[in-house]
Amino acid sequence: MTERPTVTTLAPAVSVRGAVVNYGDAAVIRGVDLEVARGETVALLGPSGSGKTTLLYAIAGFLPLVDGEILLDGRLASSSTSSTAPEQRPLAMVFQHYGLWPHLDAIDTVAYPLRRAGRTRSAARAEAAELLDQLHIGHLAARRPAELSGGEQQRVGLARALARHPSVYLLDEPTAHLDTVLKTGLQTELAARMHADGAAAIHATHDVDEALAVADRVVLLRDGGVVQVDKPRDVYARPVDEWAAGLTGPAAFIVGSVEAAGADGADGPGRYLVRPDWVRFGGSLPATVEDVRYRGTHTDYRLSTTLGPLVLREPGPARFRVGEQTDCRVERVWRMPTSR
Amino acid sequence: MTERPTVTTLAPAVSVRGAVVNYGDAAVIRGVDLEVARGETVALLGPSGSGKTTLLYAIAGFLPLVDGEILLDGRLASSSTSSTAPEQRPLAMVFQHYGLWPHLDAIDTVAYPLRRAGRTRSAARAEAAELLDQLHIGHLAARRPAELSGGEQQRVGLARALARHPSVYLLDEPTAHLDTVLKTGLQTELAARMHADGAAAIHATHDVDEALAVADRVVLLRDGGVVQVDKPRDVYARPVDEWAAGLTGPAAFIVGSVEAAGADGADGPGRYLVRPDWVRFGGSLPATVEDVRYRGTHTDYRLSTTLGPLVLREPGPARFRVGEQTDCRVERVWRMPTSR
Amino acid sequence: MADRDVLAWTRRLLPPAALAVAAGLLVVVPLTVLARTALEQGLDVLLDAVGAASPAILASVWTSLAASALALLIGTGVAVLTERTDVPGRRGLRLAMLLAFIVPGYVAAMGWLSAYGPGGFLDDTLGLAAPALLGPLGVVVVMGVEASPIVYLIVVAGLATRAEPDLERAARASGAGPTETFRTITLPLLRPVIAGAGAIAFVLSVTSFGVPAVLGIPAGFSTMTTSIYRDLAFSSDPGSFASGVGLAVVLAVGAALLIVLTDRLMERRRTERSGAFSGPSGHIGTAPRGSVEHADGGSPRRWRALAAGTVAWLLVTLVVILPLLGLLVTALARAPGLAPLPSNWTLDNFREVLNAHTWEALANSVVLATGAAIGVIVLAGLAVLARRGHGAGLTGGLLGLTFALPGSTLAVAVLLAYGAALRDTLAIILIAYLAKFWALGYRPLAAGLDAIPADSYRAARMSGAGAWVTARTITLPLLRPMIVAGGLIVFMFGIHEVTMSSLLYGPGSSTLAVVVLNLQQYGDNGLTAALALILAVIVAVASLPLLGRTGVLGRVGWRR
Amino acid sequence: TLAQDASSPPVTPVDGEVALYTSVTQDTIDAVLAALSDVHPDLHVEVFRAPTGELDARIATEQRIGGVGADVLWLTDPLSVQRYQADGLLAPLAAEVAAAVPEGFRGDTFVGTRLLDLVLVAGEDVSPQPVSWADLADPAYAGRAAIPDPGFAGSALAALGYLATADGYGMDFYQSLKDNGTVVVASPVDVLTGVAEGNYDIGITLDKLARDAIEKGSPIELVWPEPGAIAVFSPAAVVASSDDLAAAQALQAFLVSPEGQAAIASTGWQPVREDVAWPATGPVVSPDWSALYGNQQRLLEEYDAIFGG
Ligand SMILES: Nc1ncnc2c1ncn2[C@@H]1O[C@H](COP(=O)(O)OP(=O)(O)OP(=O)(O)O)[C@@H](O)[C@H]1O
Ligand SMILES: Nc1ncnc2c1ncn2[C@@H]1O[C@H](COP(=O)(O)OP(=O)(O)OP(=O)(O)O)[C@@H](O)[C@H]1O
Ligand SMILES: [Mg+2]
Ligand SMILES: [Mg+2]
Repeated sequence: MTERPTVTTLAPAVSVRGAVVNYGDAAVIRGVDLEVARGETVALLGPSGSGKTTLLYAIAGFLPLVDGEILLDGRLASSSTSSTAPEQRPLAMVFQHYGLWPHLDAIDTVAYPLRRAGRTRSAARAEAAELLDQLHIGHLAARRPAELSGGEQQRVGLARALARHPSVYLLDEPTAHLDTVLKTGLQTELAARMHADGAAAIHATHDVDEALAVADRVVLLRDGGVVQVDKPRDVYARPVDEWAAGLTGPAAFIVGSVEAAGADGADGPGRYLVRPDWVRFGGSLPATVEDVRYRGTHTDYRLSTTLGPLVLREPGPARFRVGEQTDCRVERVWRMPTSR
Repeated sequence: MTERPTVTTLAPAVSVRGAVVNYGDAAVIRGVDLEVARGETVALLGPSGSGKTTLLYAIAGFLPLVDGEILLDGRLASSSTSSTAPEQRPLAMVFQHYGLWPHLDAIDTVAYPLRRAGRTRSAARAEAAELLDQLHIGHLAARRPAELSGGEQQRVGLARALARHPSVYLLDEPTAHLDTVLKTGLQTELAARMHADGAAAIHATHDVDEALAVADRVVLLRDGGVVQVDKPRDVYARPVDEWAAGLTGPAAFIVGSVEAAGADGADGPGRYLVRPDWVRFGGSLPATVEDVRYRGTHTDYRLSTTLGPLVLREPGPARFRVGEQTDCRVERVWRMPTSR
Repeated sequence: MADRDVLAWTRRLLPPAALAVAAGLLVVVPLTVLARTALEQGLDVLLDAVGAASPAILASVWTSLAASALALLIGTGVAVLTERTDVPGRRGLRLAMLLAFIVPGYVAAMGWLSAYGPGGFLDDTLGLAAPALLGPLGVVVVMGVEASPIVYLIVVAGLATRAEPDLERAARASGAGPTETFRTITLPLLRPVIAGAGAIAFVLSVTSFGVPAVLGIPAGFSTMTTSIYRDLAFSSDPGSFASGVGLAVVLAVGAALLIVLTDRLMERRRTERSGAFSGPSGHIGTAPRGSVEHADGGSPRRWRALAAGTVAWLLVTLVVILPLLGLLVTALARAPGLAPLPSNWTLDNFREVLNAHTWEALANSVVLATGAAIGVIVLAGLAVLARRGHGAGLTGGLLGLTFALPGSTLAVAVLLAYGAALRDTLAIILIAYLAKFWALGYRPLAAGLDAIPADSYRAARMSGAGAWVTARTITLPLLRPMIVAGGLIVFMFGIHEVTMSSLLYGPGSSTLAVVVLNLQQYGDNGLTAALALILAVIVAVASLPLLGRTGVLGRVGWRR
Repeated sequence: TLAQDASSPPVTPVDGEVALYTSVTQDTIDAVLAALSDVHPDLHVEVFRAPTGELDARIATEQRIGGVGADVLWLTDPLSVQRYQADGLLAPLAAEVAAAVPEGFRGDTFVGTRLLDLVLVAGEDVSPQPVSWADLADPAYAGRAAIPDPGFAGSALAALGYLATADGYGMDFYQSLKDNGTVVVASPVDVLTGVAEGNYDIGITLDKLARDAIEKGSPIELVWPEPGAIAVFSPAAVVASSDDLAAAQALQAFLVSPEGQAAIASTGWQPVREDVAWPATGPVVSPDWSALYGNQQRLLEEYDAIFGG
């Protein structure tokens, strides 16, 4: 599904090499390598406190590198001794807490980067108005941040970033306060821009579904270090360790040999990951239903089997009750790599 | 799944009757009725700008009612002429933007409500430390908000609310910046409290999955008015109108008679909702795959059929490609009510 | 239960009641008495007096407007340099601003004269003199420089409370350079603070007597204050006292109206912070302060900083250091008119100044200034908190009234109101100080409120804190930089206040400024200069610990 | 014309508490009080010293709140004291006190204690040196003469009072000063400093100031102008409502006693008594103080009309 324009001859939009960032004496980013090609969206997926915001700030030039370097469009932007001013970097950023200016109303906020780019006041405001409309807040153009709801504020912050037409978007949990409809709309708009301008995006999020949905590649961040870089489906299906498996979705582990279960990916004795959608009802494995959780579009069952506890996910409402006996089969497994 | 202690003889924890709240001259909450029983969690689900925060502020006593009244534990708290001071209401609140105090470190922040309740400084700090530990930020106790990541700040805000042991929790998008693991942990903790103290919660969110997962009942809010109040599964499966259907999950609509498809819920000609998990591959309905979106645990297919376009959701990675011909069946439908 | 109710009620009602009582005693009563005195001769006489004084009023207004504009320029400029940039010598700049503060207006004017005046030491040594110093230009410049430290302190505190690094980062990420970010984001956010500082600078200039007396009169340029003095001092007319008072009241009312007007304007333009306090702390858009010069890249930035630093130092040298040097030369000179050569220098002036009298007066001054600083902060805190309710404009206006009264008139008012019981005591001087300086504490505090998002209060209420507990535990701590700035300003004013104490003191309650004044009349500029310098050294030494890397107020801010 | 000889009979010591409101210079007060303790060891004096303007305001205020707190007033010039006299604030002068000083230096309720002599001062190397008041208008000093502001300093008002009515001067003289580019500064101190620093060639200042500066080496000359220095006497008066009239009168009497006068002279001010040692200076002239009182406003207005105050 990735739609990367062929820009391989060009330098990557972003390349981060061995970046180290400290707060005080504590290293918060510890030697991160990251490359983002033009037109590519990379999701930065990590739990709270893993360093997503810090890494984005370093790329934007707000925080100095203690070691390593950051190149933007092939040119050195940050190293441990030099740094290009943030405004001279080809970036736009959506801040986790929006970073809205209390004294400017929505339209002037969005017009701000346009004015800085030399647009006249009226031209800037006209374009800003369009962007606000696109995010369904055109009618709030004259409001200041204190008069807007959380999601409305976030959209103003988004519109401001879109207004800059940069070559790289740094998006720090840009949809945390948006509903599904708005989220989808935004993703579409961003995809269009990547396509049209060859812009790249780094999209920081703690939400697996979002990461898997938006990204061409996913970077897993843990305690300031990169744990895994992969395509969304591989991040989900082929995690490098248990922590990565847990972060990217519900996970059950079985130890031993699962050849007998006849699952795809079984390969001798070892430790196996089983995702809930890899287990189906019906089959030869007797199972007792331990817990049932209805989650709207799907139901999660916790089963106890001879292989160990498993989780099974199925669309639709619950079909079994707690305590019921039934059978299931494991269709697929992933053998966890042994070292790391 | 709801585990409501039997407290039916007691007054509801919260009852909002015909509440109207204005910003300036504009009514933002327009006659909302809402009842929350002790031990119950109600999700306030609405898109950005629908008035969730405003309604919570009114319940907390921060905004005056123009009309209607609010009762807490059966006692009048707000009416258009009187209002109990916020600190005298049996409430705790998690603020959408945390409302942290920049001059207090995490532990003093969480100890604050305990101190106000008369606890000694050391007792308050001991309990606060425990709460921080519980939210995995015990090691950040001495940090001030500016030194914490977004999710860490949100957890401090949460811990402060938990510290108050109120009879009603007002939670304004309390997990917007938390990863799945933390989210689940929090939900467990809150459920335990509801159970132990008979506390109630109003949980504002724009995230359908979260609403369906946490709530005993879901209130759909739109432009400051209540559109539907129902159990999670009914909100999903039996929406009162198209807007509600769209808000609560992916929706496809077919018009006409679907008896022939043999689906549950078919009942003569009309407008029918089809959820993606109500459609399965295999069956008698020929379908062309128009689009495939892999989303980690599941794949969404957009199909074109003789009944109209449908969406099908299935666990696991994609099995079909765009353009492929296949068959499907509609297992269930919901006939949209004609009037409202 | 009933006891607890009573207790709760008392606690809830005590602060507003205290505020009302204080406002009544410090503002309403003295003003009422004054108004009665002013109308002794009837309204016609008063109106005639106002009519006759109108050219002087006009002169006062325009010089004060110009002076406060200058003060805003200097104060804000230096504040930004010392707090938001890496210019070399920031500590020195901070110290210089404090020094400019401690020298009372009339002494400063003297210093300017002996530095730049014809026959000043620059004239003697380099042949440079600025004859325009005598006249409106000099009055404006020296009054402006005099008021700039106050603006400086308030803006520094404003920068500390308004530290929202993400806002400036967002501007940089939108393509604005540091200067443009400052102009479009930082400055507008400080607008309420700057307006508050401007109001103070304006009123100080309007009520300034020393500077126009020393620099205006020789050029035949008189302002409101000097002409009131003329009317009062040399009139055989028994009504002249009343009309002098009347003029002063008119002046005060005018200034207060101006303040209320700006308040109104500001009220509409409130820029309350919304949402979370966002972004990691640290130097905005650049490296955290103290680390390697980073994010703005190597040399251009360094050059810019160097250039800005040079300009700032040049300015400070011109407006602070040279006048102080002028004072030093005056203090050292054996007699006026001698060439500034070591052979003509003596320490006699210093020796004479440091007598037992001075020490006693210094002790009194310190006690009064400390009392005033603490009292004003308490009162200002009360007023600011009450402001969140109703009558915001009223409070600001009322406090503006007593602030804008010339010191001598306010002293007369306090003496009229409380003299029967309290005359000749330190207490009556303290009352006058509180009445006069209340606004000095109130303005910065009120301006600081803007930087606090409403959710901060709401979160406290939701945690079980009542309104006043919220004030104590949340609002006031968040205003800490403003509190320190306000307290410092009041303290400094208390130390060198002249007019009120010279009218109100009695046996054992003379203040340092009274001693200075007593030396000065017919006396000796040398002695005055020596005393002012000693004062400056004391203040400089005492404030050294405040000058660290984090800045005067940085360390009391809530950002680490 | 002086009645007393220098060795007056010893005074009986008086004890009591006296509040003295004064605007004379601090060192003079200090010297007088030191001498007082030799004569009246138990007469305690509490001093409130303030510049003329503030002192006036304080007295006016205290009159409105039930009485002036002072027992004795000792002021710089004999203007406001006449208003207090008119208000009935002051006790009549005791005969022996009145007798101690020459006629021109006292009133019904107040007595002069010292003289501030207004003189001319000129730069050391200014030539020609001036000789009379009229030389202020000499074109030789065009733009280089300085006078103190009569609206600001009491002594300057005295000069105006004298010159405005003296033969051959009058307001026309002030007009000619103006035409000659004469500079008005705030006070005699400023005149002195300005001349010493070479900003002005000549100016009106106080005798004592000039002498002090010359003694310390200032490059100036003191000129005793013709027809004489303009003398301003500093009046002392007893407040009628005093609790301790005897003590108050004792203090007033001491100020004009030989001991008191000697103390005053020791601080450089000319004593009013002619029997107290004082270096031969020159003749003094005085304005008609009682005529001046009541006319100040008009005089200042006329002055302002010329100098545009
Ligand atoms: N100013 C600071 N001083 C010290 N430590 C800090 C500071 N700011 C952040 N940290 C720490 O650095 C780590 C990374 O923070 P960062 O904000 O990058 O996390 P994040 O991945 O964005 O998390 P979240 O999803 O919660 O926003 C956190 O553990 C945080 O506590
Ligand atoms: N101070 C204000 N003045 C005027 N209108 C306001 C003000 N605050 C909020 N509103 C408007 O009221 C409506 C409801 O706002 P509210 O904050 O309750 O929305 P919400 O449901 O919490 O949205 P979100 O999910 O985006 O936080 C919004 O349309 C918002 O623009
Ligand atoms: Mg973050
Ligand atoms: Mg909200």
